[in-house]
Amino acid sequence: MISIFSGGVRLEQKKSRTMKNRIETLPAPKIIAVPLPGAQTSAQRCVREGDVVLRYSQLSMPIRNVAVCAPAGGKVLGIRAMPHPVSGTVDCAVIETDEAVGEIRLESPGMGAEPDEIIRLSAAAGIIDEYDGIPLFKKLKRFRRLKIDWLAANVLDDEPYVCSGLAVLKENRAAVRAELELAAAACGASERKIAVASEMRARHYARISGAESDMLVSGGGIYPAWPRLLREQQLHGRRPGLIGVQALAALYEAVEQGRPQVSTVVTVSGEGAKEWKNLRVLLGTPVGELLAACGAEKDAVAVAGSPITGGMVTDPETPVTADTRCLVVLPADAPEKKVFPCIGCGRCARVCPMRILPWYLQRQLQENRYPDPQKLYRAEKCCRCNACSVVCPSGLSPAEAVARAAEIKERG
Amino acid sequence: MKKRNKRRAGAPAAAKREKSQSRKPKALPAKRAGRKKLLRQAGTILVNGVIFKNPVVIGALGLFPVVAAGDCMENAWALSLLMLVMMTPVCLISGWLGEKVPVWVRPALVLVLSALFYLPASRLLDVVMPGASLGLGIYGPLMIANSIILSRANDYAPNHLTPAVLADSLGCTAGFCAVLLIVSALRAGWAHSLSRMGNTALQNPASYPFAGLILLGFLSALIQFVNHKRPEERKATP
Amino acid sequence: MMIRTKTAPFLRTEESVGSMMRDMLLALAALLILPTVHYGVSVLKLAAVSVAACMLAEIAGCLVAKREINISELSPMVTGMVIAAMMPPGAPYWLPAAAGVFAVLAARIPFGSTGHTPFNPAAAGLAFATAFWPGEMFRYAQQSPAAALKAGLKPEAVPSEMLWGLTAGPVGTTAALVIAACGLFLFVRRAANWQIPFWFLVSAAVFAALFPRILVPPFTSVKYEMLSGSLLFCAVFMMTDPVTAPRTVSGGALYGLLGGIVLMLMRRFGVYEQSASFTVLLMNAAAPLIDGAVCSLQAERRRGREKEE
Amino acid sequence: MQTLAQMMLYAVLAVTSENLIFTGGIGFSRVLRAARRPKTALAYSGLVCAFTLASAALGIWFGRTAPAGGWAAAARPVLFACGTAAVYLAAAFVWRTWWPKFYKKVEPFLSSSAINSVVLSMPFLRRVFFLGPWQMIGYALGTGAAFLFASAALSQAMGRMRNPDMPQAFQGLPAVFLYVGILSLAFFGFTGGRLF
Repeated sequence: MISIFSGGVRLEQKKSRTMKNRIETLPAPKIIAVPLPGAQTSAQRCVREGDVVLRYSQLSMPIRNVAVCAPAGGKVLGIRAMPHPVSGTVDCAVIETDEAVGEIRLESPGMGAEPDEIIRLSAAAGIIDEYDGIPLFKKLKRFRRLKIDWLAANVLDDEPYVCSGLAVLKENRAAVRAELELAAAACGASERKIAVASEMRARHYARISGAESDMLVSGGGIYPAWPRLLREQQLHGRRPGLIGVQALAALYEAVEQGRPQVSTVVTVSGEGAKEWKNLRVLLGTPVGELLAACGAEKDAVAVAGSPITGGMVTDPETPVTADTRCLVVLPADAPEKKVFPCIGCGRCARVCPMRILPWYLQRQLQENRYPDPQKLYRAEKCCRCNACSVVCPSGLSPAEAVARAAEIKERG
Repeated sequence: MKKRNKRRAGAPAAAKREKSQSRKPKALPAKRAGRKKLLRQAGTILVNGVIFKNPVVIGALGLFPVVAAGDCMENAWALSLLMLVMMTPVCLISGWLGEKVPVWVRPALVLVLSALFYLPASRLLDVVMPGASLGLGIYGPLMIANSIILSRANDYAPNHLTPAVLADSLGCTAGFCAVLLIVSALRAGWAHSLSRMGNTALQNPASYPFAGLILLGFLSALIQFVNHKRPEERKATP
Repeated sequence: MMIRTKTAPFLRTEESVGSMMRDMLLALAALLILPTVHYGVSVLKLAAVSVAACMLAEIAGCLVAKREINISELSPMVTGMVIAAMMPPGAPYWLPAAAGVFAVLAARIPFGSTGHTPFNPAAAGLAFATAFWPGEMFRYAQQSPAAALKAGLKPEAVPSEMLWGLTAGPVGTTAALVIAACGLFLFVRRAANWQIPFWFLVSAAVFAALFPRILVPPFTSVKYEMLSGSLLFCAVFMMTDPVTAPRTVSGGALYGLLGGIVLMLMRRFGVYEQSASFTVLLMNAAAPLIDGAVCSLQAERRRGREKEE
Repeated sequence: MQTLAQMMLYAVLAVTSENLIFTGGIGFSRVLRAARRPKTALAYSGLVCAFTLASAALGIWFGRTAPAGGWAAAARPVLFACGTAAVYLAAAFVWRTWWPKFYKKVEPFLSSSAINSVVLSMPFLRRVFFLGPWQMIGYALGTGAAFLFASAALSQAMGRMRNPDMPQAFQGLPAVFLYVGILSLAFFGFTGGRLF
């Protein structure tokens, strides 16, 4: 049964200002802190303090995560734990860049469309899906296991301000299409699409026409777009999967030129920044460099990942990671949160894509110290899209209540 | 003045002891206690019944006479009389008989007792205040099922010593009557001022049950407010 | 709108409780324009007294309860305006004041103010005033259509006159077209939910067509019932109060349907010519029951479906 | 058809326009008790219904056999109460002896539901003594339904009567008093000032 109320919220997009310009490449900064995901022990790292590394040389080689290559040549100053822009901390190789240090010559691996080969390559090239921070090779493996038959490039960018995916699609259309074929071959999907939040928006911003425009699938122009998109496909009896567009573009470079993923596209926008740009930056570039490039004030506060689900970046030294996607700079006069008690408007339930009743869960938690897990209906289905908190007119955070309820339910 | 002093003295010990008294049967420890202590305890129980654990505004028992019938002073006096005559004997007899019958028979026993005592009580009412029972209408016979009498006689009396039962029933009676009289007086005054304004309602609006309930709500809030304040007082005068 | 917080989301929609209340106030103020033209400035004075009484009672209540006094919170003003709109044009000034004070001190503050009131405070205040001073509440220059219908007579006014508020009745509730326009404004601004008034009016109309109170064809009966009394006003401004209405969508529909039936029953069997405030109170009491039933029913159904899968 | 209409009329009479629990304030204290355990409310009101039926039947039988006259009329409520007590004893005895499992379930509210039926039928006593069998069933069902509605409404309200935003003095019972006060005000749209 398809519900009339599909959930989701329509938000003002604020992308056109950023999308007017092409992607700008930021020169390598003096010092970069390259995140080495999954490489906690020195055995998994290939460099030590004081080493001089060439560009594209290996920095880490963990077993369960992607290998990371140096985005720029230079001297390794040390391995330090740095704050991750979205959440937690990450071990980083701090490198003092030096243009004089050369680079490793790259060669195209010259490969066919063998699934295992593609997966191995995406692991070696250090490609990470920018939407969820999961390494591409893991994702492809999982898709193959789940027998995904409908694969789409994730160009949703359904949050306001964020448009790095659209920009990448706009400038690498052929590459994305080609790599979608490869990825589809890797996980055995027969249908290939390009998933966007709204078809009209994608045509307008990314100037899509011709063969690509037939591939577009729209999520209805709402935030969050993916639950509705995937549910529609499931209703048609398909098993859908999404892969980030930047990951696909990186895969293209790896296949064609043998270049590992050393850079990512980040949208810098928000009322606190003077210029709104899409910047291509090396992984590990300090966030402060990006903010300075866009004319943000010195002590400006930025939100990384997504203005709705992301985290606040307070330290300008924080490195850019593959899943940073955006830096939204808060204006200095951004109002504080004004909180009222819940007035029961039911908006949270209307926008919830998973059809949870956040107000109900919140009341259950408020009224009972030990709520009955049986009564916390559907709390475990939460997709953490935060849409309920976005629309709450009382300024509450029902999403937190849902998360707490899910935790209680899990504990039983 | 003397009464107030007594209340002050009883109050601090009250809250603590009251808990153990109303929850657990206190027959054994009380028997060992001296007579003086017993008396003081009885005083405490009495004061609790009147104010701090008032059966009507804190215990939510016996609301209907207050809410529905307590709209003028005459009704209030008549109901108080009925209560006075019925409550104590029913509780005493139930305290004496209750121990001898199984628990499940008690409610029926109490109901029959209260019905039986209603007969002389209503006779007495007719003698003392002729015409009052007419004004009470159905609320007179409803005193048979007054939940103060039934619950105190059923739950409290059989497990406690006779002096405690006596003090409790007297306290409850006094508390009930006090609330009834206060609410009735307020409503009578309200009705009087309304009729001065020129009453256009179908009948005296202050006699509507909702007026009684709302007054009761504010009265109960007042007592709860005092109850919240009490522990602080105790801290001030150790 | 970006906001400054510690945790996500940093972006929120512009709508807030304050903006919803502002829209409500705007719509209520628009209702008073036509009556001011008809009856003069006394209407505005009435509204001012009512709002002032509510605000003063709120401030006094907050002082006694030692709560922070929050003037920016507009809901006591909304209560005052609703009360003012339900007063007859020539009402003595103490009448809205009494209703307002009762609304705030007995139905709002004791339950914990905004977001916790189990009953719509304005409805409680109006019901209080109706119970105590029905003569003053229903004193009009000529017989109102609602009173005529109550007496089993055909109202003198034709329905087209009733659209523009030319008939006797509470000040803010006679101009059906203005109310409809205000309702539309509120629904577009999403300050009020459209489902509840819609189902409310549908069920009231069906009831009016099936059981006309006077001997007229069903459609005429529907027209009279819809336009007389405070039915429309109640549908748009009182039934939609989010705090007291059910929060689920299907619960809201059920609430509206039942409300329409209860209102028509009350018009027929009740004592007063205007019974909207009583209906609202009754439905408010039923709202949490409806919500609870809807929630557990949905959960039951989903569990059943999941088991099937 | 006639009997059905009569039953409906009685049920509606008991639930709405002469809803004792709200407009009369009677039986309210026990509703409060029941409201604290929402799940038992249904069984509770079913028992109220059954007890009302049984004691009404007994009352009618008494009314027919006992001599008519001034004294007997005054003693009618007493007789009715005693009759209910007898019904309660009989029911409790039967269930205790033969269906102990069932008895365990209903035990907490068995006695109070019996007492409740007395409270609820007292105002109608004069009428109860002259009811036909069908009317009696309708009357009992109406009483049960009224009781159920009242306790359901209250059990929902009780949960909301304790929130931190309330003034401390009003938390709990005082707020419930106000709640029921306003609710009984709502019933005035039907009854006006009329009581019984």
